[in-house]
Amino acid sequence: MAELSYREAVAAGIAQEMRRDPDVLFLGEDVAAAGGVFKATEGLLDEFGPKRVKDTPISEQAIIGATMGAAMTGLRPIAEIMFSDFFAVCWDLVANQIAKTRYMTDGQCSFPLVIRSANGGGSRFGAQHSQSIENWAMAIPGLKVVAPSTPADVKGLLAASIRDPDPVMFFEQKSLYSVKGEVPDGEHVDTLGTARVVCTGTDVTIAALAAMVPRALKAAKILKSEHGISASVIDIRSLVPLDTQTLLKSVSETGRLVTVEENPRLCGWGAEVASIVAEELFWDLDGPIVRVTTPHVPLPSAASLEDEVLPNVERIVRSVQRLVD
Amino acid sequence: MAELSYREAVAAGIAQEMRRDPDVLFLGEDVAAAGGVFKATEGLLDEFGPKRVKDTPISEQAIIGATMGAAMTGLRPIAEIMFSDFFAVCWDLVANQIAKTRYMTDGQCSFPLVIRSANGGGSRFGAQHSQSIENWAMAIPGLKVVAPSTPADVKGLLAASIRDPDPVMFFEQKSLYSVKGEVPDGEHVDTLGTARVVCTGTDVTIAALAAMVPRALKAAKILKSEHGISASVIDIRSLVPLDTQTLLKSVSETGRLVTVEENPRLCGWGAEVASIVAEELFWDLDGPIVRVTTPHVPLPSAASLEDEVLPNVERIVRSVQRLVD
Amino acid sequence: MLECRGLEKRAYDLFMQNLVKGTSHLGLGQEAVAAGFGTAMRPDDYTFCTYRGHNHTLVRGVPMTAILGELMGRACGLLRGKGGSMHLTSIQHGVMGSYAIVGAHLPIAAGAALSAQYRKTQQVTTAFFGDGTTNIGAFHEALNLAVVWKLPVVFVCENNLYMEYTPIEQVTAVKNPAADRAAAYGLKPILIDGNDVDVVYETALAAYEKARSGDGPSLIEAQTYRHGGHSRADPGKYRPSEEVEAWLARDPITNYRARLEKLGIDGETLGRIEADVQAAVDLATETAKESPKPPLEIAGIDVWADGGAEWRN
Amino acid sequence: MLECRGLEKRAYDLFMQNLVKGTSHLGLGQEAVAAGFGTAMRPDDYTFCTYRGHNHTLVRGVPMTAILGELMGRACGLLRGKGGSMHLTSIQHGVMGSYAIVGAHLPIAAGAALSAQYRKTQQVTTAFFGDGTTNIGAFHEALNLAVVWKLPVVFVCENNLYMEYTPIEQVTAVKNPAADRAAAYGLKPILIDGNDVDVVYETALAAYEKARSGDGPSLIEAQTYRHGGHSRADPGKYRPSEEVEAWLARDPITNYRARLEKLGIDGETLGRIEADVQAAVDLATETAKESPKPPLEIAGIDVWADGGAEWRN
Ligand SMILES: Cc1ncc(C[n+]2csc(CCOP(=O)(O)OP(=O)(O)O)c2C)c(N)n1
Ligand SMILES: Cc1ncc(C[n+]2csc(CCOP(=O)(O)OP(=O)(O)O)c2C)c(N)n1
Ligand SMILES: [Mg+2]
Ligand SMILES: [Mg+2]
Repeated sequence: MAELSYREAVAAGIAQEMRRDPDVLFLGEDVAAAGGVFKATEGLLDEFGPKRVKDTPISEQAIIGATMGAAMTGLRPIAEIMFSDFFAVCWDLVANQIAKTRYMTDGQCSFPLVIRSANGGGSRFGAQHSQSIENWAMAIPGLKVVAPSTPADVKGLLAASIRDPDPVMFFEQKSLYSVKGEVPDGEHVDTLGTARVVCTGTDVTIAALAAMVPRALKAAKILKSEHGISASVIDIRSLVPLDTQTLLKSVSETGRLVTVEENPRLCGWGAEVASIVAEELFWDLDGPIVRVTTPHVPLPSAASLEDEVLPNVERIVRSVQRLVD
Repeated sequence: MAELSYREAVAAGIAQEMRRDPDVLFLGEDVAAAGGVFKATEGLLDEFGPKRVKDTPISEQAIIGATMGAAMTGLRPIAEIMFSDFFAVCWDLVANQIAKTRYMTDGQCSFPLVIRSANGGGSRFGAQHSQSIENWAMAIPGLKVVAPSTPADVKGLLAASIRDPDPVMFFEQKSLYSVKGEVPDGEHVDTLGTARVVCTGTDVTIAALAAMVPRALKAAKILKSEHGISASVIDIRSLVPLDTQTLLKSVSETGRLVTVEENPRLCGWGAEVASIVAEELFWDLDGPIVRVTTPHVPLPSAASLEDEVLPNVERIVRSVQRLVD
Repeated sequence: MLECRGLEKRAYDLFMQNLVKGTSHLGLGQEAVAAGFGTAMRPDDYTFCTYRGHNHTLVRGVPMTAILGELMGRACGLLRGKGGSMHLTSIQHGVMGSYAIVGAHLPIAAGAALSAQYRKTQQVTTAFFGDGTTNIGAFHEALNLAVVWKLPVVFVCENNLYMEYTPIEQVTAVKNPAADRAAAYGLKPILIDGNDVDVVYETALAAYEKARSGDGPSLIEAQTYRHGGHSRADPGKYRPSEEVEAWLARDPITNYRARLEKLGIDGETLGRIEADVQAAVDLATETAKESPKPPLEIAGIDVWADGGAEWRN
Repeated sequence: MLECRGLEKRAYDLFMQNLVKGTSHLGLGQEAVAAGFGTAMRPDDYTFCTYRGHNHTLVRGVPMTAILGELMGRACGLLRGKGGSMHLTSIQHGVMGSYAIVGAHLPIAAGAALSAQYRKTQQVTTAFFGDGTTNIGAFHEALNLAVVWKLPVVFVCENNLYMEYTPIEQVTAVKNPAADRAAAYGLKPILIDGNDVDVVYETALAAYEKARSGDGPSLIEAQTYRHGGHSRADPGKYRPSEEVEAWLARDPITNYRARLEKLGIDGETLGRIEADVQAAVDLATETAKESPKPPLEIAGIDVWADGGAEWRN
């Protein structure tokens, strides 16, 4: 096991797959010569050259369109959208074209492509560079949606995404880029559509994603040590496909569910999960389903204000406590 | 009371407000000389002239950008996006700019504007001209979201939207354009953020939106007459602001909730509503919360296939029956 | 061209008989563009077209029955009814799709060209679109990218003078919406008579030659006219009748027939060809009409490459 | 210009002291563009700028304290910390916002111009943007619309040779990304030395005159260079040192000072001005530093015009 940062795991995952498969290309703004504005793709140009690692103009529609066209003609492209907020300028290509074309053509073509993007808040970048938009993607049939919380998951799930025959939206939480963690040596390929039980408890299930996972875990520790509440924490990892079995199993054991979402409240993945549990496990529940989210506001820029609205450990603890007590 | 079609109510609502307020402009593709591709804006050019009713190029970003710029400098523009699917080509202007700028500027400016669009399926237009995307808008803090089901609501809520000081996304269900209904004579202005109880029952609450409202109502009648089940039907009308009080009151009386959504399953407004009820009315519920939605697939074009996936009366009846029995 | 004309006239009739639902956009009058380019293509070249793409699909060899069947939502349809008139696609014929969002296919076509360039296959990609499409952002981004990467792609603007109902000159900053913008991408302006199939064919050959020899993209503006309205719902009343008549006189098919006669092809031969085409259209119509509706299960599959549509376990 | 320079150098220092978090994009070296246009504007004209907009904001008269305070996330900040460095806005000064999504503000600026045209106020709108921005779709749509409607708007491209780290020539189909595209919108190409504040000022006056007399928009490409990196995280190492040196020699401020001296303004007067500016920057810095953090409640308000953020009853 080597220790890699979340950032390094990105390049490691891409490099692993580019070595293996000459059909894998990578394109985006400032990704090649500069190694990406988050330095997450350093070294790729040197190793694979400018035919496979390409700097593009500031033309997100062209980037995603080119990715789609390449994927439907035999390649396995990876695109970067620098900040996930910028999906708004190319959403048609993602949501109307890539996601729907296989279905519309009665399965005549597939889209083995990955779009990576720096997602989420905590970096004081303000409302247009900090959004958690994984739910935009989740709402569109035809997109797979992945959001890892650890360096090992970055590498393993990115490799799995690149090998997957369907379009995968791969959300990297930008405040995690410098976090380090053990990553298995050698080829590492994980499985899409699998959640991970991070810790097991008996009183409540806390489901979280990406940057909210470490916060949920910390909350679970405090709940245990200070309040005697025993929580399971589940890292969702993949919103589509969604590992409902792992979730339902855990909630059926604990009888309570709290979701922790970084996104603004309305129509987040937690709502979807809550609706599944409220339908399928209703009779097993011992109490209301609670969602901890960013309130339904844009993200402010100043550190003190941003910290005020993003779900934090204290708010998770308080919500769980109120539910269980 | 005059009988108007849903289509005629659009022009009537816009005309009423343009007569009243010279700051109201209207712009979009083929909306002026041609009266709109759905003929919903016929007569406006004749009455108000080309300075106030403007045909644009096929440039959705420019249309919405211009609308925003006009709104922040003293006008009250109305824009048309011909099919709501096309929001994907101008989503940045909607979701990142219009929705966030008031907040980001510490309230320095407001955006009194309306964007109308033909939304939803049932017209055999295929996957790129039939989506129900009201949830895309609901997920973005800073947008109000309205989706009327009757001609009277079209006129009254459109007028209210135009007068509202905030950006309103106004979704017209295109399969309803030819439906007729009574519309109050004279000036008619409704209130945003209010749901309507369409009929009152005791066993279950059915919450529906736009084209799903008449289907829910029909289902309620069948449930009553054929199965002895008494259902309340609530027309949500406005997703943001959401009239949770009307909803919660009804569910607390019936003890059961079924939502009927035209959108594909994941992260629809029904999930949000379910999560609210599962948290706030958990102890009053007599059974699981059930969502009836289009399955999580794009919409097919052929009539037989489209009818297969959109929620229909029979499916609503069956879902309610299974829940209540 | 004749086949295009015959097929689309039939599509119009079927629409009037309410056998085609939803919408459909005919290219009646614009056949020379599709025919000229289609003839100049190699079998493995790629075509990207719009909702007005029946002709462009047919010229690649896609059977009429599959096209009419798709319009009618039948099991024999090219997409078994899942796509409809606006989304005709036949990967095996190089028809990489018909796109219903204005401009979306232009960057996708650039991507197919990138792929051909990377795989060194000598395939050329052609993207067809209308005059109105030149005003949307995706046009600009696709053109710039294609030139920067010298991609083997040919962008063909069919200028039929109107977007839907609005005259293009009313909403465009330049007179020739594509040709007058070529220089903005370092390309030379190419403006041709899109109703003269010989001119179109020669222009296509030159552009394909350029693309195949690694000299990058071309942008071609072909001037043409649609005989009918924008879509089935539109009688096209907003167009001055002198304009319509002038363009009807420039019908690509009538004029080409006259040219062939002048070249000595006798009327009988031409008549035979016309009769054959008509018979083919009739046969396709009957076959498609007899085809059953598609199985309902297909509405719920093929979201994913494994053939399924599951979003959960 | 001096104030811009002083303010942004200070912003840089504060960043290095970790008093400014997040990111910030400086216009060091590009001051002449903001100063030239700002001076030519009338007080009620509209400015739309980018994340690299400190200079364009300052030249409209926005106090330094409010700008530095915003960068530091203080209560005295222009937006009380809700927007940050990338979103400086002061409606009362005609600064209609700084936009952080490349190109987004161009159509919005067209809308402000439409509004001025409709209200017949003679206000002109100026939109500043970079070379890289010319490759995004919104640029194309905004330019076309502005010309079609003859809007009183001036589009100013500050070509500083780079998008973030990538040289603009590597990703652009033409040499001068804005000027070489003017013809695509029926506009005449205007390419100027963006480091010569007098040239900028004269160009601005002419464009404003044109706009105010109803002759529509202009597109101006001002060639310039940023002395530092793209943003705080970037040391700008990808640029050849000869290039950097050549442009440092073209520093708009040094050169303008030399010109003033040649015109007979004595060094003492200039020195006094410089000292005054420095003192103003110092004072603003101290004031901003002393300002408290904003009240936490403001994070949850002002989504709606009623000051609230409620999405339910
Ligand atoms: C992004 C987008 N905006 C608007 C439309 C609606 N629409 C469909 S076809 C069309 C006109 C297109 O005009 P043109 O490009 O000239 O092609 P033509 O139909 O004349 O062949 C419009 C506005 C659309 N499909 N997509
Ligand atoms: C749509 C979009 N794509 C990418 C970015 C990331 N980005 C921010 S600034 C920038 C470079 C812009 O270059 P240019 O227009 O030349 O302006 P400059 O920064 O040089 O002033 C990029 C790519 C963005 N903010 N928005
Ligand atoms: Mg046209
Ligand atoms: Mg630049």
